[in-house]
Amino acid sequence: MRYAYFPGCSAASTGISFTLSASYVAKRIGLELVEMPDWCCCGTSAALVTSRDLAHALPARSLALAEQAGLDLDVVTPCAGCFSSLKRTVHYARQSDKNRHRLEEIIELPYAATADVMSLLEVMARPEAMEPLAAAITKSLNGLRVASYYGCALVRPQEVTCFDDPEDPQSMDSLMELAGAEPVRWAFKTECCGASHQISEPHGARRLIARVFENAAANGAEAIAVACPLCMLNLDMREAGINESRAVPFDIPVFYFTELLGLAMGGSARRLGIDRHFWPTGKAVRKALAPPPEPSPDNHSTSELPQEVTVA
Amino acid sequence: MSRIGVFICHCGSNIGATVDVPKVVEAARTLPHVVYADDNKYTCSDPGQQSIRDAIEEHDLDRIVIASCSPRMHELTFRKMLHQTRINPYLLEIANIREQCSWVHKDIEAGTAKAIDLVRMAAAKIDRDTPLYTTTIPVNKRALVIGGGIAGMQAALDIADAGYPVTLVEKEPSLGGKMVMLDKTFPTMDCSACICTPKMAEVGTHPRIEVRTCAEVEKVAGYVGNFEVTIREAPKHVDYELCTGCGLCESKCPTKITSEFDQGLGKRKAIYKPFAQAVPSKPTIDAAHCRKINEGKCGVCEKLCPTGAIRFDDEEKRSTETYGAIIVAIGYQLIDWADLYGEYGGRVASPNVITGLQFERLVNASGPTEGHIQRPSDGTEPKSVVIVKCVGSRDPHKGKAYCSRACCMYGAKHAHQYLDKVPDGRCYVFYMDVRTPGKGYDEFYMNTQRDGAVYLRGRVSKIYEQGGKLVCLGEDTLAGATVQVEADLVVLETAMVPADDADRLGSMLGVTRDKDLWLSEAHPKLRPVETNSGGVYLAGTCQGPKDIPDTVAQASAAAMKVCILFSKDELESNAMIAGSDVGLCNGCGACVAICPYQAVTLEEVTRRENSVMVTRTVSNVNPGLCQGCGACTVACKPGAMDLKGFSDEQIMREVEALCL
Amino acid sequence: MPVNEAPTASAATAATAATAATAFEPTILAFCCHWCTYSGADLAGLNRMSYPANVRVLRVPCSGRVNPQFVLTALNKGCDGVLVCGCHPGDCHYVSGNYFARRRLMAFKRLLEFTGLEPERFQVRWISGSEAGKFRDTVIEVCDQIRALGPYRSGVSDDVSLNG
Amino acid sequence: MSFYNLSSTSSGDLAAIAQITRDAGVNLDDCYQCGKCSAGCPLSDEMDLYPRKVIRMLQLGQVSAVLKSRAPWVCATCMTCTARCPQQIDIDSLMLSVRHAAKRAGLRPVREADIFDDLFMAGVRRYGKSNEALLAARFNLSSGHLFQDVLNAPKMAKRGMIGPSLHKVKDRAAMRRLFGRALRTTEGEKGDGI
Repeated sequence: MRYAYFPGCSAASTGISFTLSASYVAKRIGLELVEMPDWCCCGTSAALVTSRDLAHALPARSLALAEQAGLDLDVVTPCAGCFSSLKRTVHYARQSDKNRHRLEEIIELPYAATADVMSLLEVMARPEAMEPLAAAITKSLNGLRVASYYGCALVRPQEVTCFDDPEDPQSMDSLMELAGAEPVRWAFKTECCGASHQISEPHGARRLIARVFENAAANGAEAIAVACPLCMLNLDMREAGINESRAVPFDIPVFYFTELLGLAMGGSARRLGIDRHFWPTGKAVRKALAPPPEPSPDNHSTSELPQEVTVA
Repeated sequence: MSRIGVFICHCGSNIGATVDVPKVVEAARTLPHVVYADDNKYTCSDPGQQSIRDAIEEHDLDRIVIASCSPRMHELTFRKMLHQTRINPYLLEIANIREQCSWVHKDIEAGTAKAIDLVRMAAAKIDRDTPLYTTTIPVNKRALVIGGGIAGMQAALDIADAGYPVTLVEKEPSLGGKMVMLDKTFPTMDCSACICTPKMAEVGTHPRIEVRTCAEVEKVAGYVGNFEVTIREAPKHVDYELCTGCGLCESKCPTKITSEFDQGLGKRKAIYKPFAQAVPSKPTIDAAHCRKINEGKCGVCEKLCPTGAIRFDDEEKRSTETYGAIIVAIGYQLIDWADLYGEYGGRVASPNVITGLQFERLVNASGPTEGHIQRPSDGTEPKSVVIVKCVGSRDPHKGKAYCSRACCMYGAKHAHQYLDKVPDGRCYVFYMDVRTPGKGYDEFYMNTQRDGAVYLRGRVSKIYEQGGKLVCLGEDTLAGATVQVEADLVVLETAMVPADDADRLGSMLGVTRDKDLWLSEAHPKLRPVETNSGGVYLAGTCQGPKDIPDTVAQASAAAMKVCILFSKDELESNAMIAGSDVGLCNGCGACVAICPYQAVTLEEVTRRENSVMVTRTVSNVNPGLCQGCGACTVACKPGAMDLKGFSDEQIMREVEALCL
Repeated sequence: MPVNEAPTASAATAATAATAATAFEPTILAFCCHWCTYSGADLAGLNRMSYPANVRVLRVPCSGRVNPQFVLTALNKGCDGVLVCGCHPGDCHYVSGNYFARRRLMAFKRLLEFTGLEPERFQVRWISGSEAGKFRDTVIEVCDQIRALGPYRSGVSDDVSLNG
Repeated sequence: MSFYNLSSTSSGDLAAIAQITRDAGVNLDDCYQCGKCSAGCPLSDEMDLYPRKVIRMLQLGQVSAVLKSRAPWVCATCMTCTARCPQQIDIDSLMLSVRHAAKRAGLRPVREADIFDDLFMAGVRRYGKSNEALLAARFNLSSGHLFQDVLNAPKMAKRGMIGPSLHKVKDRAAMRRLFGRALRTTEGEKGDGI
């Protein structure tokens, strides 16, 4: 498993814990990530609202530089926003030669659009990664009830992302299950966190975060797992602020899914960057790492109508 | 040497005004083999026809060309006229000098030149015409009806009452179809079972109707009047000759299974009748769940049966019989919404999100809750219900582009029934448009609003469970506001889609399917129950979504068509059909592959060739099935296949005549 | 072009050709299926629509009945253009005849064009029984196209036969 | 309440609408106004025109009201509307095109959103990478929301999330050239698809 790696602008700053935990997990499962040469910002939604050409050109420059350097690998990026921008660019470039030439002209580089783009989540949920993951996971997370939060950019639009169900995706859930956590069935897996509107439009956007916590809490989540630094920042950093106006505060720590995988592999909270979170994680981490066995009561039966057999 | 007569019609001034008819007559007289040409004011009139008959006698004509209006207008008229002469009715060609000449060209010179060309083409073609004869096909006066829902039952009853025997094939263990699952029917609110079960009983006891349940049509061969149909009957594991239907077996069977009839909301046994009034009123064993059959244990039913009717070793039966006509009445199924609508919960949706058909079982007095409306999750009475229309309908993205036609009324009925049973309850109906054309339909809808149902114009975007409630997010586009309803129960009025069997059965019977796999009628306006396959008719929702009154009307119409067919002892076949020249045919089978009617088959013939007896495989055209399209003639490489009345030589002659 | 320059040879030829083209009236053969296009053509008459008299309709039961040989013969023997018209794909009275026609005639058309035939000279169109206007428009359009091309001098060899 | 004299729709209005829909790759006639987009939109509460109504107004030729609308600027491009639209209208793309058209017309109904995105892109143009702390600080200065999130800043610094150094690409001149060329072309001559 060898991929070109697009870290994204937050990798060394707000997304530092993602970087730490992802590299820990990657090393343990033999996932080799080669950082792309002189990559630039993907432009995210800010470029899109400025100009479609710009939104395609920025990722194209990074992808083309990798091609130029002979980095003949598919690209993986941890950030959902970067994934969305890069993937959209590849999709656009592959739609027609006209599109591709247009990009080449703007970035002044040849761009063949040969490499595919994947999110770190998608790569880790592939069978070839699931196998070493299963082998590397030495501790069970003790049935910690984890609500997997995918956000928008990983799953929409499906024609472009080509990844998981846009309403009820499962890949992160299956990783959590592999780590011994209990995936929570909930309804806000792919609802928007508000993205940069938390800065530019804070009044309306805060409600979006509250909705996510509310549904996670209503479904008994003890933790939320995310796969995007911006989702993380919006949920983790702003949970305290949301609670200020609530009679019953939320108490749900937010983790990168790689942090939880790392914990299940025996990584320390410090090494994984969990100590850098805003909302306290102690309770959840303690539950996850408590010595087994402590069978949790199965109060979460599937409601599929059973073909039961009863003996008279 | 043929002796051709040419008759040019003035059609009053219709042709005469822009075509110089005498000049055309002059030109016609110079054509090869034309021994007589004349004009006529109105050729189709009695005197006109008489003058043609006279000319035939007088000039010993053996074939005629009439230059007049379109053959689509009077070809049959003139063929009938030839019936009264010694000329074969197919030795007639019509040059269309009205619709396609005088009416569309203002210039007399150009119009006349064109008329002469058309006459020349017709004369060249008719020189190579041969007499054609229709054959007769015997009609087997037994009808097969596929599907035992209300459409199939109505059609079977009508045909049987007209005096013809009918076999009714139903794949479920009982007749009744979807209608018998319903509680009440709009707009009159008469109990569905009360009007449907008497029909079932009537069908079950009718001396001329043979009912086969747990049965499917496996193979169809033959053609109108003579279909060879193979029917497969799944094993029932109960000998119906001995069974008295006492029900002891069912009451003592220890295995409980989710009931299909109750749409997953109730239970049934492994030996069961789907519902109390089932016809036939005898149980079948569900082999997939029977413990005796699967594990060799139990056998309680066998021990208890007072007549010894249980047969664990029962096997499936096949029989092939001949029918003269087939009515397809296989109905519909509901779209699998859970697979399509993740935003409504999809596969992991709350059990309190149900379909309209499930609601019918909930509200039905003989249903799993004895007619008490209860939430499937906890059995409590819902105080707030949301009804969502157009789930899967009018949704080309996730479902079907079409409107399912019955759901507006169906949804209104559900709202009415809920408010009737739970007077303090609240009911919200999300709709896109309310479509209520039908007698008493709009009045019913307005009354539902007066009952207190709140109609919200908009599609629901998301349904999710939170705090024991189902949160529905929608927009009421009339208020221009997004709305949220916290409901206890959500009823999805899901789209009707064709039955699973529609595609297979359609291709077996040569009935085309539209893009959504509904079976296609022969003409959307004028032949609504016929199909492109002679002798095969459609009844009910297999042709497209419709409600019960329309279904019953269409079933009776289809039955009438069968009765018309059966009123004759023999059918006249099309004379202008394909035929293969055994001497030229190399048996390649290209014609077999291209024929849309399965009219061409390969068979072995033994015949003398160069004074040796040779056995070869050659193609053979069934005159009962061939519709005369001519596709096979073009596919035929050795040039053995030809179409009577439009033969290669005839068309070539026409082409050459034009190019002179 | 400078006014005092004498007309060039090519311009003179073009002028002659233009004169010839206006005088030239093409012969066009239209194979029309009985169920759709032929009734569409009848309807055009019923509505007293007007179109050039150059077209001669040859009625066939179905566009699937049209053998490429017929087209070759027509072009060889002096037609300037051939039109094949049938029901819209999916609407064939004989279920699938027009699909066969489409597949077969499109391949045939490419072959003809490969041999040098102008694409306008052989066209396949779908016209339903209710599309009288479309029939008229098609005839006008095809007629104009072929009139502009000039008479057809048979370039298709008699040896070309798809039927043996 | 509103009054629209539909007869006064100018050909200029229709041309503007045609350009917007062409840029967006949508056909307004597909919309039957079911409102599923608005109902699922997480930010519809903040919009003066719901996504559905944006389409409706464009259907009615009321382009100037649409260009002044906050809706496209409030849109977070989460694409829920597009994913659920029964008619497969790319509403998300339409919102973008309306926003582009408004910007071309010199309108910015939501000042903060415009400032934020412009500052973001200015940073990327200059450094090739986005520096979040710098961006947040500049946003507060430009927008006048001086104290927004300031309490979080020391916490972020403590967690190693923000630092004194800026990260940047090596070839900063190339970035400036890229921006120049990308913004030179108008939306009207874009490539296939979106």
